Amino acid sequence: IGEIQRFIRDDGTVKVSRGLKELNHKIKKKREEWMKEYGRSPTMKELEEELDISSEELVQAEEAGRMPKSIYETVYE
Amino acid sequence: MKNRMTLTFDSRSENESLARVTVSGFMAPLDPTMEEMMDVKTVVSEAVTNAIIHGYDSEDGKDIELHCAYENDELVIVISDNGSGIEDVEMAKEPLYTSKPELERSGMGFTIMENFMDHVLVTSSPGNGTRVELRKKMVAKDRVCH
Amino acid sequence: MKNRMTLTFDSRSENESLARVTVSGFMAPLDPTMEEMMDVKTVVSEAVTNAIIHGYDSEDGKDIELHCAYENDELVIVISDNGSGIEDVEMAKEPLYTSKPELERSGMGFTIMENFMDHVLVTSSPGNGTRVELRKKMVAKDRVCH
Ligand SMILES: Nc1ncnc2c1ncn2[C@@H]1O[C@H](COP(=O)(O)OP(=O)(O)O)[C@@H](O)[C@H]1O
Ligand SMILES: Nc1ncnc2c1ncn2[C@@H]1O[C@H](COP(=O)(O)OP(=O)(O)O)[C@@H](O)[C@H]1O
Ligand SMILES: [Mg+2]
Ligand SMILES: [Mg+2]
Repeated sequence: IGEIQRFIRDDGTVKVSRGLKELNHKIKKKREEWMKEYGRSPTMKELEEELDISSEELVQAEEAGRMPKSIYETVYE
Repeated sequence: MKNRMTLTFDSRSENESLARVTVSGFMAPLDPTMEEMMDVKTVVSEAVTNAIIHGYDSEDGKDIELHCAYENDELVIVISDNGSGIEDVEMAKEPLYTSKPELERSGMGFTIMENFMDHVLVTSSPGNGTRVELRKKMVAKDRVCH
Repeated sequence: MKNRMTLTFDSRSENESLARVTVSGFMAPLDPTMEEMMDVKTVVSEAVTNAIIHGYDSEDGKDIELHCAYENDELVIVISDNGSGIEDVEMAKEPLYTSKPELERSGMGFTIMENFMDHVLVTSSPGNGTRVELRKKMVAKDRVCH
């Protein structure tokens, strides 16, 4: 959760879903860069090191990218 | 390296995502590639959706079980329900076959499982439920070496 | 809004992370705040670590159960083991009390649980295991309105 928190000023009211969605974009971008450079998919650990996040954060953010839009839309309003 | 877990959950669509997160958390120590992780999540989604939609006819309050284990690099996943079961498993596995065309199902669930995993074993008994066993060797570590 | 799940897993330290990820996946539909999720993950870690280290004396191959449910905004989490149990629960709950000072335990596990959750119920029977029930109302939705 450290990385997710780094994105946003957390006053205790920020939704996890919002931080995860932002992290999800970073993961997607990094994965594409990695594919271009090495011609293969990075492993979980490689991505975690590149982005300085925990495996829990990676797993949660990976799934958040797929969650119903509606949750994020309400968050961004 | 060895581990095991069993997740039992209610037949609700939001639990498809729970099953995906749980299986990725479980396989993390194997350090799969992101591609392997996404493949595994996709097949888990297919099998869990089948249990909900076909096994339980979209009724909630029923049990679905996701069992996962690994020993060295082999991941084994078993998804089971106690629902309607499948009369003819061979026919059900045919690409494009679906018993619910009205729900706009693609009929490609089993085909996806067979493509993404090394081994798929479906056992089912009409009236008693369905068990889908999926196996995959994680080859990430070999790839990392070149 | 209502849901339930049970995760059974091996008493291995890597499964502390599995339990944390699973509980966060389970509570995602409640759309928690960062703070709520961290609090819940922290107490799950404390209870799971207790089951491994104290309940099973760090032996692997034993079962730990994580049961989660919610109804509307109340999340209920139950962590149970079939390990050694606790002789005197009141004493065990005292801040700074630990039976394993040699492992550099802080003795603050139960205190953290009581601080982060609305309700903590510990039942234990020596030789038969321990059950920790944790409850928390998710108030996120109210806060979002300002
Ligand atoms: N868990 C299950 N319980 C009962 N029937 C099932 C189950 N899984 C699959 N089936 C049957 O197998 C068929 C093919 O499944 P699948 O390839 O996933 O296609 P689809 O889900 O799109 O129909 C389904 O239409 C259904 O008749
Ligand atoms: N699941 C358990 N099984 C057996 N004993 C336990 C369990 N959980 C807690 N205890 C006992 O309660 C004490 C206090 O627990 P806790 O507050 O978490 O502190 P710590 O884990 O740092 O010792 C432990 O030292 C142990 O004696
Ligand atoms: Mg299907
Ligand atoms: Mg403790």
